[in-house]
Amino acid sequence: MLTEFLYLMKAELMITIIIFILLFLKLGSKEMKAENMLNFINVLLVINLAAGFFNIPTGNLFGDMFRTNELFTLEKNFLNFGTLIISLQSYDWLKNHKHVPEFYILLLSTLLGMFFMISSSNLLMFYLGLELSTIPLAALCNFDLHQRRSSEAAFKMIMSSAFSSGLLLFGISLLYGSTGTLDFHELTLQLNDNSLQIFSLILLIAGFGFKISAVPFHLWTADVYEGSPVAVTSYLSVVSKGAILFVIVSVFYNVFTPVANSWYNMIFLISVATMIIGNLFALRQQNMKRFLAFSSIAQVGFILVGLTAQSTEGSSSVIYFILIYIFSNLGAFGVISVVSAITGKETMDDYRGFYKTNPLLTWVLAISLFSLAGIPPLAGFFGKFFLLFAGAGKGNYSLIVIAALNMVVSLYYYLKVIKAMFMDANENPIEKIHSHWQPKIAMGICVGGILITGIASGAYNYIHSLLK
Amino acid sequence: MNYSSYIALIPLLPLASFILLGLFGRKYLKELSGIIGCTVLLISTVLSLYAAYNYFFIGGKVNGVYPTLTAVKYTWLQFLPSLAIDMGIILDPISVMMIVVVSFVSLMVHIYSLGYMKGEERFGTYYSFLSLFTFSMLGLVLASNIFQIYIFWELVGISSYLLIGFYYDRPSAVAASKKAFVVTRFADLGFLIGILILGFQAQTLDFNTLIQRLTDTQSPQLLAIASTSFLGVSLLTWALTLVFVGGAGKSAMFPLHIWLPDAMEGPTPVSALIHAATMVVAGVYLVARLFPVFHINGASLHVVTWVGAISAFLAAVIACTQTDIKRVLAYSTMSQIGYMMFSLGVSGWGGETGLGYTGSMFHLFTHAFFKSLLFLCAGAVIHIARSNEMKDMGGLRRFMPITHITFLIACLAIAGVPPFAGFFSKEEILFAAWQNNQVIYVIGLVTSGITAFYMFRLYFSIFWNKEKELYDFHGEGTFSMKLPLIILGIGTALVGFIPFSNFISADRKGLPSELHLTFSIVPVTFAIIGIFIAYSLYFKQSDRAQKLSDTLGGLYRSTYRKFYIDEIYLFVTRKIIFNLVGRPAAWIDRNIVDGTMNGIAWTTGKISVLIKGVQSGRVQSYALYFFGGIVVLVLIFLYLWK
Amino acid sequence: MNLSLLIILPLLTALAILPLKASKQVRVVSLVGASMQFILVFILLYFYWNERSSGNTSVMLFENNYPWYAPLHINYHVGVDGISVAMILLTAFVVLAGVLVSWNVEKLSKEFFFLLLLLSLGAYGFFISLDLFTLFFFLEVAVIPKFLLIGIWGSGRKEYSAMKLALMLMTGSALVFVGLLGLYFNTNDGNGQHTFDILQIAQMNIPVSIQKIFFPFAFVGFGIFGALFPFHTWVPDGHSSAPTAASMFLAGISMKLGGYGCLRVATFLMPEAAHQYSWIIIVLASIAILYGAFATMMQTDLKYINAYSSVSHCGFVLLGIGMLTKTAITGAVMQMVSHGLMTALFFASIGMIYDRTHTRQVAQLGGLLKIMPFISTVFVIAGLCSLGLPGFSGFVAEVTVFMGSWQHADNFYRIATIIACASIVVTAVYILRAVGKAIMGPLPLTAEGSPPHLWRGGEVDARWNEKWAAALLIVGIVMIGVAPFWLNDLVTPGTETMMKNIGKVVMLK
Amino acid sequence: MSSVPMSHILFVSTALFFIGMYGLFTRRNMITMLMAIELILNSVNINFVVFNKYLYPDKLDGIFFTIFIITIAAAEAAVAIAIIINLYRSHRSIDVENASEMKW
Repeated sequence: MLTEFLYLMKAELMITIIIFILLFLKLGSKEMKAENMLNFINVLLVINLAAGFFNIPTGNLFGDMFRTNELFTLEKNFLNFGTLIISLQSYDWLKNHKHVPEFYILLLSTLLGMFFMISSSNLLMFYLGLELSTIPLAALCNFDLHQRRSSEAAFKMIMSSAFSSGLLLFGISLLYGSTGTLDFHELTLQLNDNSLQIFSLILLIAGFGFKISAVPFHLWTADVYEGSPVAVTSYLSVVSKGAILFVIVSVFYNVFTPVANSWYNMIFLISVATMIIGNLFALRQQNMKRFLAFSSIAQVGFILVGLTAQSTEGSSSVIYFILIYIFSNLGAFGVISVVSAITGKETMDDYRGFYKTNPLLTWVLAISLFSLAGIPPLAGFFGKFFLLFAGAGKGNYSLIVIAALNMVVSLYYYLKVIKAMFMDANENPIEKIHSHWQPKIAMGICVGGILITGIASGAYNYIHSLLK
Repeated sequence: MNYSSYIALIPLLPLASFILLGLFGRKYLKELSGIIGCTVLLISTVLSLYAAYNYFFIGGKVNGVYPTLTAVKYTWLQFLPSLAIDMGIILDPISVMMIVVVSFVSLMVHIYSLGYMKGEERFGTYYSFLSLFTFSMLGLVLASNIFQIYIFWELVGISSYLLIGFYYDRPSAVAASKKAFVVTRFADLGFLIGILILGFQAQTLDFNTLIQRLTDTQSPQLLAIASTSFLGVSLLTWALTLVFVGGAGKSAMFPLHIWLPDAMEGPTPVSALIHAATMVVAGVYLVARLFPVFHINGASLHVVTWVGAISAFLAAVIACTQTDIKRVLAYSTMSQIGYMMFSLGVSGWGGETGLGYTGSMFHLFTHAFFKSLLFLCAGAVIHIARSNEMKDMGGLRRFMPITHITFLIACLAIAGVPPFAGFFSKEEILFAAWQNNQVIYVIGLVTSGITAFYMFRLYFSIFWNKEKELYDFHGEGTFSMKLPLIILGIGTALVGFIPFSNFISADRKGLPSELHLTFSIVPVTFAIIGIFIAYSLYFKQSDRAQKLSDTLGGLYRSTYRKFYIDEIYLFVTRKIIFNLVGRPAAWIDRNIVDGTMNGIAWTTGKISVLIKGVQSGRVQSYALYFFGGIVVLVLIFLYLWK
Repeated sequence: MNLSLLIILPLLTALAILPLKASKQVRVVSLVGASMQFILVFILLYFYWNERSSGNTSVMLFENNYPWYAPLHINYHVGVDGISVAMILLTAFVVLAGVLVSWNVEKLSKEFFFLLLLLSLGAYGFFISLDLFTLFFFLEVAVIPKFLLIGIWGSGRKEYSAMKLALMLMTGSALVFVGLLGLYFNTNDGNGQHTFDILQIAQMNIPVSIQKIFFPFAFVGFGIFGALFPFHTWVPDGHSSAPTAASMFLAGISMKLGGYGCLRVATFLMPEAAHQYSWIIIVLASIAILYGAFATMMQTDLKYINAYSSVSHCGFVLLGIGMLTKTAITGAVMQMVSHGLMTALFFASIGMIYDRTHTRQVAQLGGLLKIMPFISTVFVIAGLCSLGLPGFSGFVAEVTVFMGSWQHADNFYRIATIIACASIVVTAVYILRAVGKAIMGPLPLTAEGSPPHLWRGGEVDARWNEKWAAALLIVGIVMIGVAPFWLNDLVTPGTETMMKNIGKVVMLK
Repeated sequence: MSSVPMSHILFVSTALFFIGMYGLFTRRNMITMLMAIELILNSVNINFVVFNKYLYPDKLDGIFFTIFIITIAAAEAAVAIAIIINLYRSHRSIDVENASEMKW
């Protein structure tokens, strides 16, 4: 029993252990230098990531409340990877910060919550994971303790998330009322598309939609992204969103199958709204973080198109896209985070003439943005192609047309950034940035990932084989 | 007789010269280019003459007719199994006659230019263009395929363009070259469509097959094309008329003639070659080439007749009032080509009725001599007088005797005074008209008189009239300029005695050559009257001419302004095409089509601004929208959907 | 002959210039790379002819087919037929000329050549693709480099134009994308599997109702690339703002991606729908031809003149495709090649003129023949080719389209053909206006009596690189113009394959 | 106790839910908003307990869920109040209207 427990919960235990190590470090009397601390933590995260690729467990625990398999492990690896990259990228920011261990403790707690959420097979377990992944995040948003905007962001985050989890819980309670079970397997058997269940499904979707910032549950996103420290913003937009999308895929595809028709229509509407609204808002943005917030909302719209496919291609395209999204978005956030940490500049106007002073960083940002826009040969192209491809498999081409046209709109604002960096003149450009090797490596990995993941078909084929 | 060994060299040699001079003429072969050009053309001319000798005398008639030989032929571009552009060389009486004319006149002009163009900065380029033109013109007359003729048709057009615009820094030359090309291009549009109709109806583009299929009354192609009609006119008429439009454009027939007078902006030898002797008769040649088909379609032949007659008369009238000597010659060219055209129009098929065809070709042949001679003389005159205007000339006979004599010969020829070349050909034409259509005959007759008048007006104004002194006179010209005048002068005097109708006739059988002396009395009288009037008005300096023009008043003015045809064209192009088509098109494109595209972008941006209030920054309203979203979903899925 | 070399070579060249520092090295390496492409393409042509003359009649030659995304039946499938070879040939010419013309780009030269090479990669890839996914992939590869090329190195309203071009082309590819997906999900290889393989789809009978839905997407999508009226408005702005080489690429190659796509994807794979919609295509193409020509007439900027004339000329491509006869389609392909070469030459000469005079306004120019005879001659030759003078490629292509169009006996088609024919007159007008004002006429003199604008002192006429570039393109133009039969022979087997699909519909009728 | 019908209790819980929501939408004090959210959570708690008790008395899922919700709500409140305190430091106010700097 114990060995099984240790084996199956390997990923979660690794995180827990790191959290504890950090707690002890914090409690230990000797103050470590921030640089050393960061390097140490990063090594731990690398080990954590590497461990995920060996001895992949399959099985379940706690009377089916927790289950794991190759796919879930892969998803957790993605999240581990994203966390590692963010950690590397925020090196410049954190090395001057007083509360490094706390940052990681909170961060890893949320990661732990996500892992549980992914592995959950029960609404209670799911709820616990969800809250564990949300509440520390709100605290993280406030991590620039003396910034007005940071507090405001944190406040908006906690209020909105509390509200949304209230609604989600209300939905779960109704679902419980109508089916009498919290277990996913039994739930599937009990669902029968009656009005109460549809109502609770709507509430559930709203709860999920809040976390992935789908329209109209997205309004917190931009403000929180803008106010939070860049590291947290990128974590929010990539890891946290990715985790919940993983959950959505497994829950919607495996549990809500009896009400597939209903959720298809809902997701359809939400997807259209999300793409359009996300794009329209992104058009006007000046702050890079806020801009990426809206762009990520639009991206979610595209992901939801893939979700509507209700086929193996659909789920694999969503998971595959998240991998690419991690690369692309973190590439972009990497640059923004470095620039913001060193110069404090965050608006698009500051980025004018960026290419003159920082050609390499510009290319990293450009490649990431092109990938987000879905330009070949970058990975984003493949990601988006497969999402819409899967969506088209369902046969509803109106959605595909809307999505394809939205891709054009999204291209406009990505190109606006490109234009600012490459073409516009600026009398007071961002000076030459000398960042540490850690962020550089992180960005290198992202760019490498963007360049390779699409051309080499291995990743997608692997994911597809897992889902079959 | 095997021609293929050398016949292709006739056009290809000038081509080679064009390429050589075009690539290296500007820098490396500057002085040599004239020699190269002349040499090459000399070979071509000799070959042409040899070919003509071979064709008419060695090969001769086969079964009583001159045969149509295809000396060279290879497929250039295959469209459909039955439709292909072939590059070939066709030999029949008219093409053989034409290569002789073209290469001979071209040789003369080449030689003349050695002196005339000496010292030009772009001497090499000039010769390369001349070679290009000669190549194209030879290609045109030898074409065995209707599309091939179109190809060379365009090529002569462009050579003409390049040569008219040779003095490219003169805006007037640039404008004239553009006008020439565009007007003929417009006509070529008709030609092209005509070709499309003919080619597809006959299921071939090859001249031989085409003519055969469209003249054989049993052939299904002819039945189809004659029975199909569009806007009440049979397709055959459409096709032939359109082809004729192409010919009319090149040959400066009314109303497409406006480019020809302006084309005189080019160097004078060029005018002699292109705009008098060779290119402008391409239209006549084209109609003659398709004459068997025209012959069976009376309607289109009527068009040819009337356009020719009107052009002949109109141009002659205008020529009387022009003061620029080259323009006078240009209008006279137009008038003479009008002769050739209506002569074809009134022609029948065989025997006496087919005299029009023979006459037309004969006139083409003689016209080439006397008109190029006139132009070359005019060139010499302009060289001396440094002006194109008659009023700057007078009494030049003392300074340039050779020019004077040759010019006189040419004037007599064009006026139709026996025994010069023009008399014979004109006589045949008028006789044909008399036989076929008396109205045309009268027009021709009057025109002939007017022709004599204005030519002698020109002659007297240049060489007699007032006695001008020339201060910086350096002699009449180089030998290279005089030689062509002499040769052409002799030619003009003698070529009329060639028994032309033996060789060239519509039915290819040949006609006995005979003079209708009694018939000739009337035309010759008209010519002499014309000459006499000119003599009385212009031989001595006087104000009689001025008085006469004052008396005529408005008639004179409108004639002087060429009946305002240029102005009408200008109005149509500038005002209507530019302002009513071009400008609106550009405007629509910028503002409506592009405006729509920009409008979409603008609207998107505007919407984006309009809805920004949703993101109010207040967390409570966020929650409200959140809740609102749920309400909407509930409404849709629990009430509307079910 | 491994076709992938065509992709690998530009890629390697592009990668090779990345570590270089001096712009001179960058140029030399790019030139070497482009020349190698050029040679490679001729080797391809040689092998192609060899195969064909040795009796290999398979539809595509040198096929390579590797699974790429196996679960989705996406393959990396390449192969060429005559049409592709012709387009590849065009690309090689334009790329080499483009590199030569850009010899003096000093600003960010590394990036410039990198993007140029990337563009050529996209074009090659597109033309050899036999899998719709690969095709689409390469189609989009070629979009963003254009944006950057125009936006960074361009002139005038460059950002606006670059953005407009990128967005409109992306809209095009978005529509194409929908069309491709629709096609894919309605294929059936007999085992219930879908496929992106062009050759396989061509063998299937896609239901007509499906074709009718997705043909417009594919055709209009590619049509935007190919300047289909009324989606052509990116052309004038994009071309006129682009730097010389980019204009050459844009008009010479990119617009051909559209035409090729319309042909290879839309028409070939959905023949029934093509027949249904052909009248719309013809109407739009006729409008584009004549209206483009008239709009050109009113332009005053040399680049705008050529850009609008491209709209008009590309109308012939679409007209040929819309006519759906073998000859017309052959003509369309020829027109693509011809227009590619000709317009590249045109832009090259305009670029050279602009380099020296710093103006493209026709009214400010004049008498250039006197001071830069070579460049002026090039300009005139390009112009003459544009107005369809025999001896140059434009004539051959246009005439082939006319012949193919006239094949339809119906009055509707005939009128469309006549409208198209009429454009040759208008073309002559605007070309000769430009030539007459800019090249001929007197040299506009400044108050001091010296020719204005010139900054290069003694060295006014073309330099060696420009001469080579121009000569290269002129050779291409003349090769087609004087001896079109080789191109015809090259293209015809390809069009015959197309006609097998397109023609069968006629038989059903 | 068991004589109270389920619908009555559900009515109470629903009312509580909407009262909470109303409070959240209208109160300007951040702490009050937090309390409103607690109301929502409590309504959910009631739901769970009632469903468990009335419909599925042989299981304990609902009850357990309630316990967890109570615990988490406490944690949430703690974090929220911490954030509000921090916000007060910089804004000198806990009026929600003042925390709307970032918008559009």
